[in-house]
Parts: sequence; C-alpha cells; structure tokens
Amino acid sequence: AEALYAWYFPTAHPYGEEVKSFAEVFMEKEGVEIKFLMGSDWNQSTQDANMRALVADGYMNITTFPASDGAAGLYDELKSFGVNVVGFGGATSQQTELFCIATDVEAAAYAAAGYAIEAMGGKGGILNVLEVLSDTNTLKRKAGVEACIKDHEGVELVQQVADITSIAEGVEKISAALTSNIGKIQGVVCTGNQASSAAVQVLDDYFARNPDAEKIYLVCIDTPDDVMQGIEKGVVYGTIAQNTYAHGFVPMLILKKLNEGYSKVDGTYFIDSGTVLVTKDNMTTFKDDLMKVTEQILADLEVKYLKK
Amino acid sequence: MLEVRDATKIFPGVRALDSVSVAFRKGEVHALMGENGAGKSTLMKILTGIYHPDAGSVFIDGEQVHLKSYHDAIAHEIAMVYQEIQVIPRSTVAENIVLDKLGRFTNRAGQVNWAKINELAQTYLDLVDLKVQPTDRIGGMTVAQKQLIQIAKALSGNATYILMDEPTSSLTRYESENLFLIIRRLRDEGRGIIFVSHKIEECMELCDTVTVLRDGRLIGTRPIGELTRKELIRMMIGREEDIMPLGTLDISGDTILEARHIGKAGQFTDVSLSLKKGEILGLYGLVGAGRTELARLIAGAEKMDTGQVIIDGKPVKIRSLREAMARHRLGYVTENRKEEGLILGFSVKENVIITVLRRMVRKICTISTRKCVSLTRHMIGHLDIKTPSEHTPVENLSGGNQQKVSLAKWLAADCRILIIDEPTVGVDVGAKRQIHEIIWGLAKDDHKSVILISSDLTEMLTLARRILVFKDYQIVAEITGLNREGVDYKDISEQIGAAIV
Amino acid sequence: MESFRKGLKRLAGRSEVSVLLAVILLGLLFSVFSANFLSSYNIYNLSRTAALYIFIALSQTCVILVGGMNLSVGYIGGMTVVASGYMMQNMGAGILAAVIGGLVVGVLAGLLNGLVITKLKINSFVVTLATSFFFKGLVTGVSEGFPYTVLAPGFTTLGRGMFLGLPYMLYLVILVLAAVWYLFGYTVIGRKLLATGGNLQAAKMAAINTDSTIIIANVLSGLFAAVAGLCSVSMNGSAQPTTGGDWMVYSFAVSVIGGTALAGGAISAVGLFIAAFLIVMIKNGLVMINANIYYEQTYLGLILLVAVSLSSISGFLSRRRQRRQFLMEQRQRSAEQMPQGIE
Amino acid sequence: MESFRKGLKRLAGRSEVSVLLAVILLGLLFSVFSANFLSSYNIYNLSRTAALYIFIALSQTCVILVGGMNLSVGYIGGMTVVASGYMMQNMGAGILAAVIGGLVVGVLAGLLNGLVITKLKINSFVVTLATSFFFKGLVTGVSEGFPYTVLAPGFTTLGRGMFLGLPYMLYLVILVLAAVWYLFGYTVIGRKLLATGGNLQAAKMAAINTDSTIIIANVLSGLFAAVAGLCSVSMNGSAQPTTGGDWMVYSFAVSVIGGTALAGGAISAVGLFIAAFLIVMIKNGLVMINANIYYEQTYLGLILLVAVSLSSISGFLSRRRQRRQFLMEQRQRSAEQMPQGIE
Ligand SMILES: Nc1ncnc2c1ncn2[C@@H]1O[C@H](COP(=O)(O)OP(=O)(O)OP(=O)(O)O)[C@@H](O)[C@H]1O
Ligand SMILES: Nc1ncnc2c1ncn2[C@@H]1O[C@H](COP(=O)(O)OP(=O)(O)OP(=O)(O)O)[C@@H](O)[C@H]1O
Ligand SMILES: [Mg+2]
Ligand SMILES: [Mg+2]
Repeated sequence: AEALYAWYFPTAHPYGEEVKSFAEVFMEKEGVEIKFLMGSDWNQSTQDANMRALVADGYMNITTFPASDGAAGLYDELKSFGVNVVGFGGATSQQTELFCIATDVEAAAYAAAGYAIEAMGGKGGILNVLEVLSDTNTLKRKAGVEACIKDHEGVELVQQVADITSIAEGVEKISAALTSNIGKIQGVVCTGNQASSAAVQVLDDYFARNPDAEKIYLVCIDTPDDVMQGIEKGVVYGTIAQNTYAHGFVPMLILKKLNEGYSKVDGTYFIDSGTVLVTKDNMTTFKDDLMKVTEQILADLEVKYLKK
Repeated sequence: MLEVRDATKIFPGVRALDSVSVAFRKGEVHALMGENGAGKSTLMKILTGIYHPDAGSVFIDGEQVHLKSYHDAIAHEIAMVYQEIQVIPRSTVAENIVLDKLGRFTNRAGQVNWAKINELAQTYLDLVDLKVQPTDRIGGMTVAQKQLIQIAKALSGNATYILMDEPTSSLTRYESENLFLIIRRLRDEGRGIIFVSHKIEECMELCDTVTVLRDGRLIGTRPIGELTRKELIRMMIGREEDIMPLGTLDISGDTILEARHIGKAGQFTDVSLSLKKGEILGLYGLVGAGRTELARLIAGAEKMDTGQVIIDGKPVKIRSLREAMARHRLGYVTENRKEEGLILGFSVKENVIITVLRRMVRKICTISTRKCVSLTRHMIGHLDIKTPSEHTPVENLSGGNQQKVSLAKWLAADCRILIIDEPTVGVDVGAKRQIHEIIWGLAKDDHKSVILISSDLTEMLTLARRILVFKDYQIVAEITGLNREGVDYKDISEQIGAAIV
Repeated sequence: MESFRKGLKRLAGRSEVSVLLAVILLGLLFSVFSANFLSSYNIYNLSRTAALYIFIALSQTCVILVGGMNLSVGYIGGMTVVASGYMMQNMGAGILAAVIGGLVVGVLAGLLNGLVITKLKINSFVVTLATSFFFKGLVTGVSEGFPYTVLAPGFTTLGRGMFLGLPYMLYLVILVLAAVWYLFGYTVIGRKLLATGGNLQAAKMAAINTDSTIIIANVLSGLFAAVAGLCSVSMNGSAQPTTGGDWMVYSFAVSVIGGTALAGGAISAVGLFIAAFLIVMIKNGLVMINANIYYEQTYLGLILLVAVSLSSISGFLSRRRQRRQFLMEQRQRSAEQMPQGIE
Repeated sequence: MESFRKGLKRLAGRSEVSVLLAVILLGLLFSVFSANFLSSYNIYNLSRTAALYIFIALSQTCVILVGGMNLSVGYIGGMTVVASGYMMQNMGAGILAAVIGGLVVGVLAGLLNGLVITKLKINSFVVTLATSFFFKGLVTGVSEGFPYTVLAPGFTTLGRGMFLGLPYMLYLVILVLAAVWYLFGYTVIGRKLLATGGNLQAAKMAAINTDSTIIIANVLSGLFAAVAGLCSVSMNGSAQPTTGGDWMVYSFAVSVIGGTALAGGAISAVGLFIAAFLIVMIKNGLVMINANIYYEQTYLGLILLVAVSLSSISGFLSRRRQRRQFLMEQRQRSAEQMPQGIE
C-alpha cells in the first residue's frame, strides 16, 4: 500500500503553525500528501487518542511534538504496530521515537543565561522564569540556567518562578518576583514561550513607569511579534530563535526516506536543530544563520543518520 | 416507661424547651398538645436522639439512656413519624418504608432481599389502607400519600414506643379513622403511642392522657377523661376559645370564574365548576381525588388539554401562574409550603413581598425597604405570626407560623380570586381560628372569591358556602344550602360520606 | 403485544436509551464516512480509552450520588501514578506492591476529602477544589515533572494486552461495573449511599449515619481514581505525573450523560458504559472523518448537546403524542354523546 | 457595649468575616517575610489581578445564585477576546466598536446557554459543559491559536492605567460591585433572581417567570465574562486566544469562598471582593516569599482549605461558648432556687 504521512501537534499554537508551514513547504517541494492534525487540548490523553485514530486510519508515518513526556508510551506502542514516529521540537526522556529534531534545550538554556550574563557585564542577580512544571524540558532548562550561573562567579540566582500556564499567570508571577527583589535583579532568563511574552509585558510596563530604573537584561525564547517588538524597543535584550524550518522540513524528509528503503543508523536519535541569539543587530538576518544549520543537517542526513 | 426529665433545648434566639419532664407509659395513647412553636416537635426529637438536650436526659423504665442519633432510638425500640415529611424521591415506596432497618432484610451473603421487603411493605400499606404498589416510586406522590407511607414506616418497625408528630395533618377523616383503629390496636398490644395533633376532637376521641406545652414550658399532664374541650384549650392557649358561627355571605353577585369541560390526559375527562363573586367554594374529597390538580390547571401552573376558563364572562387563556396573577388577579396558595410555598432560607420579609415586588418600588426601580418592612409588619400583625423579627429566616419558624407566612404572601398580592389549598395544615387551634377569620374576611368584607381545598371537614363546613365533592377526578356531588343560619352539619357530613364511599 | 409496546415506551423514556441511540447513529455515520472506523485496531483502541473513562467516571459518580462532587479526581489519579511509579523505579517494588501502594494512596486521598467534608461540614465542591491544588502540588513536588520509566516487568499487560480482539481493560471494567451494579442494587451500604444522595435529611431521619456514607463514597471515589491511574500507567508503559489533568471535565461528562443525576441518588452502570463510548467515539470519529482540525471541539460540543437533548426531546414528543390521543378520545366521546342527547 | 459585642458576634458568624480575617493574617505574614509585599507596585499589581478575578467570579455568581452553574465562563471570555482582537486587527475597529462587539458576543453566548437550559430543560451543568467545548472550538477555529497584537490605540488605558496608585480596573470593579449590590438588594429583577435560586419551585408558584430569570442570569454571566475578557486584552496589550483556560476553577473558588451559596439564592458583593484578594494574595505571596516552586500548589491548596475552614470552626466555637454560658446560668438558677426551697 502507499505510505500515508501525517503531522500532529497538540493544539493550535503559533509555534505549531510555524512548523506546520514548513512541513507544507516540504509537501509542495516533494509532492507528498500530508494529513495535518492538531489536538483540541494540550494534554497527553488527547494526543494519545488522536494519534491512535490516525494509525487506525492507516497513517503509518507520523511526525509530532510530544504533549508531555508521556508521549513516550504512545510512541513505544505505535512502534510495535510498525508506525514510524519522528519527533520534533521536544525529545521524550525514554527516546522511543525514531529520531527527534529539536533544540538542545539544556544547551539553549545555558546559552541564554550566558547571553544575559554577558550583557549584565558578568555580575549581578538573575531571575529564572520557567514555564510548565509537568514538562520534563523544564527541568533541563532549569539545570542549564543553573549550571551557567554556577560557571560565572559574581552572578547569583536570585529567584526562580515556574508553573506558568497562561500569559496572565506569567505576568502575575514575574511581577511579584521582580517586586520582591527590586535592585537585586539585573537579568531575566525566560525559557518558555508564554513566559517570554509575559516577561516582555512586565518589563515594558515597569520601564514605562520607572524610566530611570536600573537596566534589566531580558533574554527570551522564540520570535513571536511581541518579543520582536520588545527587542526593537529595547525592552528585550535578545531572544533565542529556534530552527522551526528544520522542525517542519527534516522529519518529513526522514519519513519519506524511511519509506524509500532507508533505515536508521544504530545509536542515532537526537538531531540538534541549533539556535541563534536574535538581538537588535540581526533581527532581519538571523533566519539565514538558522538556514545554514538546516543545510548542514540535510547534508548529514544520509551520512550520519540514515543508511540504505 | 419512656421519660424525659428536666429537658431543656435552646436554639439561637428561642428556648424551645424549658425544663420539661413528662413520662409516657406503655399501653396508653398520650397526646402532646400545644400551640405552634410550643416545643412539641422538639420534645419528640429529643426522645428520638435527633436533638441533644442542652440539659436534662431521657430515661427508659427508669434507666438513663444516651441517644446519640435516631439509630440509637431504633435500637431502644422507639420509632417516629416526623412532622416534616422527608422521603427519598427516587426510591420505591417499599424501600422508604424499610430504610431505617434495611440491615434486617439481607441474606447471609449480605444481599438485600427485595422480594421480602416488598412483601413486608405491602402488609403495612394494606394496614394503613394506601392503594399504591410497593414498587412505585415515591417521587410524584401527594403529601397525604407520603404521610401514610411515613406512618407505615414507623409501624413496620414493631417498636415499643411509637411517636407520631402530626400524622393526620394531611389526612381526611376517613384515612384518620383507619389510623385510629390501628393506634388503638397497638395500645391494646401494650405499646406506648405519643400522638401530636392540632385537631382537638381527634385527641379527645383517641387519647388516654394529654400533656400540654406552652412556650416551651410544661403546663400539665392529665387523663383526658378529666378534661373538657374548653379546659384543654385554655391549657393550650391560656384563654377561652371563642367559637361563633361565622354567619352568611352575600353571594348574589355575578359569576366571576367558570371552568368548563376541563380535561387532561390521564386525569380529568370533563370537569366544570363556577365561582361567584364573594363566594367561598369548597372542594372536598379523599386523598388523591384530584382537587389540587384541578386547582393547578385553573391557576395555570399546568396546561390543560381541553376545556376553557372564563373570567368575568370572557374566555381567557392562562398560560402561567404569572399571567394568572398579573392579568386576572388570580392566586393559588399551595398545599406544600415546604417545597412550593416558601423559600425556607429567606427571611419572613422576603417571602411576604415576593408576589408584590413591583408594588414595593419607590422611585426609579428601587425597592423601598421601608415599604417592605411595613407591609411585612402589617402581615405579621394581621396574621399574628410568631417570629422574633421580620428578618428571621422562615426555616426557623414553627410549622404553623410557616403556614401563615405562606398565606400572607398571597394576601399581600391582593387577588380577586384566591385558590387556597389546605390552609391550616399543622396550624394550632388559636391560629386556625385566625386563619379562618381571615379567609372569611376576604369573602365577607373585601368581596373576594375563594376556592377552598381542605381535607378537614370541620374547616370545610365552617367556611365553605357550597361544597363540590371529588372522587377519582370527577365531581360526584354538590352540596348547597350552606349559606344560611342553623345548618345541620351532621346531616351534611353524612351526605358527603355517602358521596365518597 | 400491548405490554411489549408499553415496555418499549418505558425504555424510550430512559436517558440511557437516547444516549445509546446517539452512539448507534454516530457509529453508523462515522463508519460510512471512514472505512477504517470499524477496523479491529480502532475498536480495540476505542474500547480501551472508553474503559479508562469509565473508571474516571465511576470515581465521580460515587460522590455525585451522595450529592457531592469531587474536583480532585484527576490529581488523586496523578498521585497514584506517581506513587506506583516511585515505588517501582526508586524502590524496586513488584507489581503487587506497586498496585497496593497506588490504591492506598487513592483511598487515603478520598478519606481526607471525606473527613474534611463531613467533620468540618464544608461543601464538597470547596473542599475538593482546595485538595485538588494540594494534591497537584504533591504530584509535581514529588516527581518534579519527571516520569518514572522503570516499571515492574509485566506491568503493561493489563493496559496493552487483548483477548478476542478486545483489550483486557474492557473486561476488567465490565466486571467492575457488574460489581457496582450489585453494590448499589443489592447491598445495604449501596442503598444507604443512594438514600443519602436521594435526600440527605430523610436519610438522617431513617437512622442512616450520613457522615459515614459520605466518607465511604469519597473513599470509593479515591479508589476508582486510583484504579484509573494504575490503568494509565499500564497503558502508557511509564508513570506520567501529568496524568489526570483533564479527567475532571470528562468524569463529569461521562457521569452525567450516563444518567447519574447531578442532584444525587441515582446511578446507572449501563448508562456510564454507553456514555463513555459516546464521548470516546465522537473524539475518535471526528479525527477519522477528517473534520476541520480547528473546529473539532465545536463539533464535539454540538454533538454532545444534541445527545443530551435527545431524551428531553423524546420526552416532549411522547407528551405531545399522549395529548393528541387524549383529544381524539375526547372527540369520539362527545360524538357518541350527541345522538344520546337527541334521543 | 453589650450591643456592640452582640454585633461583633453576629459579624463573626458571617463567612466574609472569616475570609477577611484570613486575608489580614496572610497579609501580615507575607509582609513580614517579604519587605516588598506591601510596596506600591505590588499593591497595584495585586489589585489589578483581583479586579479581573472579581469579574470572572461575578460571571459565575450570577448563575450560581439562580441555582445553576456555568462551566463555559472561560471560553465565553475567550470568544470576547478573539472577537475584539479580530475586529481591531482585521477590521480596524476603534475602542468603542471593539468593546461593543466583545460584549455582544458574551451576551449572545450567555443567551444561548440560558435558552438551551430553559427551553430544553437540561441541567445547566450539562449544557455549559457542552457549550464550553463549542465555544472553545470557535475560539481556536477563528484565531487558529494566534494572538491579535494590533489593538486600537488607547485600548490598554483601562488595564494599565492607575489613579492614586491603584489601577483603573479596581475602581471599575468597585463601581460594578456597587451596581450588583444595588441590583440584588433593591430591584425587582434582582429579588426575582434571588428567589429563583432560593427555591425554584416556590418562585414559580409565586408567579415568577423562572425561565426568564434563568435566562437573564445566564446573559448577565455572559456579560461579565465578556467584561473580564476585555479587561484581559487591555491588561495584556494583545488579544490572546488562550485567555480563559483557567477561569472556571477560579470563578468557582472566588464565588464560593466569597459566600455565594452553591445551593443558590445568596450573593455577597463584599465577600467576592475579599475572596478575590485572598486567592490573588496567596498566589502572589507564595512567589514573594520564594516558596518552593514545585510545591507551590500544595501551599495554595492548604491555605485555601484553612481559609474556608475558618468560618466553620468559628461557628463551632461560638456554639460551644453559647451552650457553656447557658449551662452556667442554669446552674446559677438552681443554686438560687435551693435556699428558696429551704425557706
Ligand atoms: N432547628 C431550629 N432552629 C432554630 N429554631 C428552631 C429549630 N427548630 C425549632 N425551633 C424553634 O423552637 C420552637 C419550638 O418549635 P417546635 O417545632 O418544637 O414547635 P411545635 O410545638 O412542634 O410547633 P408546630 O405545632 O408548629 O409544629 C419554635 O419557636 C421554633 O421556632
Ligand atoms: N406533581 C405531580 N406529579 C405526578 N403526579 C402527581 C403530581 N401531583 C399530583 N399527582 C398525582 O395526582 C393525583 C391527584 O393528586 P391531587 O393532589 O390533585 O389530589 P387532591 O385531591 O388534592 O388530594 P390531596 O389531599 O392528596 O392533596 C395523586 O394520585 C397524585 O399521585
Ligand atoms: Mg411541630
Ligand atoms: Mg391536595
């Protein structure tokens, strides 16, 4: 039978939309039909139910983002039915998907903290803003930021906030943490999408109210409109851009190759999609830098990861 | 012997019982009497472990017992019929009857034996002469039916002491008579019955001893044979009862309301009645004869399938109670004050003004508290409602006073036509007289028209000037000639009895 | 014949039947539009999820039927998951120990809810709202978001095995439903629970210790939530602390559509079974028939609305039919009377 | 003096007072452990969020008090957010048009809920469960998950402006609460709503058109949810379609802790105000005192539990005191009687 391809994301979300658009690029380029599906809720049981329904409907090649680490169980079970699952955006701790193309979150968090510390002049206090606690990536991000701070003498981790499920909640928590540590925080690191938007809002408001306040360097993640506007305004020092093109394009390519007779090279699993710091200087050009990483991955694909 | 000694119970704001000591013997029917709020129900609840006395204690055969809950009471062979009828609506009649002793109906594996339960329930349903199946759901049944089921429940326990708190409040003579037969038999078997009722004739006829309470205090315990009706009433209300026939009404005016050929699937096929201006029309019948149902159809609470209502000679369509009141100034006072008549958690004031909210508005849609309070105070005075203040939640009032509040809100609405369903259920003699005078006044002085539904024949004969007798959703007799001096009530009672049986 | 028609009519009045009707109609619809809807894998799949939902719903039903609610079902499930996972991964517990550990956690959580509700006399809604935060915090606190991936060998048998094409879990849940049916139909404690929910006041006056029935209901609720948690672990092949996040909504949806009266006092084992399939089927079918991904929830909502309306619409229709018939009879009667009057 | 003490006692029985007590105690505690807890910025911040929570709670309160529930508050808010965002970004609407558009959406959604509940006679819980899926689908469907970032100029004034150090939103919500207090205390329709919730059957028998009061309550609920949605947009500076996801839980928490009886028929504007501050303060304070992030929810749950227990504990204590006093009087009385008896 003809191979059927599907793309799944836990819910309607700007990051998902962006990745989807690059999977669509693949669809056009390679003439492969892809079924796109998004869940109604960002939770594991919805993903389980929906992806099983896809498999029941004959889609044996799926690329997806794990709604939680629990996706590992799903992938594992689907693998036993002969389904090819390639992950993007986030890896599961059990590594039950064939490949995962994603940002190395711990490294990215380490880097983000590093950029903030650099901007702070190598000393001062940092507020670490984490996002969803039930996400295992959160712990990796926490470790990355903490490690980086440890590596820099004179820099102190003032407070961490977490468990942020909406922008409103992020605003509440970040402003509470800032208020209780006025003068002690010179840098803010956000490693979550909603947390970033919330932090931009809080700092924008804070500096509008206190134009003479001491500078606070904010490093965010992702490149949504509000963060980019923040960079332009100077509220945000920089943001870590993820390689959404690779997240959308590469998994589909791998699935196609697997159906063309390629198989996975043993011991391979994680494909680092790379990150770039976006600041005022490279706001228009950062995509080219990411594209270079993508090209490298594509070149490596049949060398490092797949074999005939 | 079941005894309380120096029982005291206080509720916020009232001393419901104040050092009351009474002894109830086996082999006697002991009446417990007193005005509304005298503390009868409170005393009964202390005897059955529902309330814990703040001082004093309960003794059985001279030995002190600690009743922590009704469960303990059952263990001591005490059963009770509550004044507030409470049933499990989704359960069957049989289950409601055996609920407090369900554990006795299991086999060795702990499995409930429904066949045995239904069988037992049938025995006691037959005993109280209630014609429903043990397997019927109790949900939609009338108050009277539920009351009989509660009685069956208390009887089925074979308890030594059976406490009945106003068991006859919703029953007609005929069901009551049957109950009295049962009670007498139980007495002869050597059990002790405590019987609460506001119907004095009943008590005089049935009971051996009477204890009277007033304002939470013990007035006295006497053999009933030593007392006359007059003396008994004086013990209860502290003064003489004034009985005077109410007189005659002027019913020469026009017909104000007519119901023609009312039909409703599964109930009425064809019922007609008419009501004149200034008349009090009585609807009498056995439990479940369909009086309440007819009233609800006329008042618009339910839809009729066929037939017509004519008011002031013009055919009208009444689609809801709201229309009935707003367009035709027709009101319906429900028989079920707990579920339909009152918002129990709300204050007396809120309950009284609910039908007349619009009239309480002062300027630009603001309800005037002063107007509300003055109306409520007027009603409290007019009906002599015993309440600490107009802000007291209705649930803290005694049953009779609750009934007065339920009536008060419809008096406040100032209707031209009032359908009053069982106006004096659970109301004491003094208050009953007041309510009668109020209803009478409505017709006599204000020239309002009243349809009175009552299961109390004395009340019916006192007030109604024409009686329609219902049986199985049909009118089987019309009793006229009541609107004159010197009516022979005995004769009329027999007439009605013949129509029903 | 007549009694058969009457029986049918009485059946039609029951809410389960209208839900069953909805299930059948939808099943037909989906299988027409998607060839794979009735494939054996999909049926296996559907029934496994439905089984899980039934456990979740049972947890809610137990407390609804004594007139309460349990907003913390999901997090009790989550605690069970974490407890059993912790025991297996960090303490090397075997299947039996892990299962017992998980169940004990669920029972204790239910007991806590029940005790606070009855002893402090606070509304169950408020209590379980507070404890759901409490339990959720414990779940994240203990696990720090990390799943436990080292399970006792064979732990996934229940969640992944099948017999005659149907998952073990379905057989298990059918057994449990039978037990529940027996419990509420034929045991004293079951009837006492129902009486408590039917009318608390009346139950008290019938010498039922309503405090203990309410506590028992909450313990049962915790127990079923724990069973659901263990089933999730067995299905997932790992103990995920996120388990249970969406259970609350579905527990209510299945319970209520399945005929558990929100006012308490009623339960229908069959109803729960059908309702779980309804919801699982809608979610699955929408994917299978390739519905617009963005509006999926809208369709789910619409279908649910129609499904729950069915019984009220059918009630309305039967009342109308009854009335019509009465009117016809009435007309006949008056037609018969006419000549008599003339005679 | 005596009457003052009596007044105090009556006050202490009210649940608002015990919640207020909890607020004060917590406030003291937090300000001891965090110097900036009472800083002007934090107060601004707290009161802005509390104002939002009050609107959300009002939306729930309106239906609770006619004896219903609204599980779809959050998604009605979400629809308002999307509608106003869409109008401003894609149609270039001004502030007035966007506000009106948003409010109309909320009112229509409430109307839909109300009509289905009353006309099809289905339980409000079930109806709003279904419509919450429905509305949520519409939110995702229209926005496709994207926020609207182009707002009409000046749209953030309400959400970000302040006067005398307090946010505009707080003043707005106080005005609205005053209006609500007036509505339920002094208008015909308000009293009718309360009566409907107090006892539906009795209200019907008192010639109140309970269908229309229930519809009005649902429309009001939709309206308040819409106001909350617009406030969120104004605070966030963008229209986020995820708005409202956690409103349901908080709407109940604030309403119920604020003294809205779950059985219906009661509302306390002051209670809502205090309860919103309680919850917002706990969440804020836990961050300020740098509590363990993983156990944060556990603390929140615990504090909530204690806060709601306060009124039941204080009620218990006052009953005990009363009984003691009575017994003492009794003893005195009998002691007094003794000599009399001897004389
Ligand atoms: N649960 C309660 N809370 C507060 N007050 C109560 C409560 N129960 C009874 N009371 C009060 O105690 C007093 C005695 O009430 P009780 O019900 O014993 O009277 P009763 O003699 O049975 O009257 P009725 O004939 O009207 O039934 C009344 O003033 C009543 O308002
Ligand atoms: N709400 C209801 N739902 C179902 N059946 C009802 C309802 N109300 C009354 N009935 C039934 O209708 C019959 C007539 O009751 P109705 O109340 O009209 O009688 P009644 O003459 O007023 O007698 P009662 O003294 O019992 O009030 C009863 O058998 C009862 O079972
Ligand atoms: Mg009484
Ligand atoms: Mg009647």
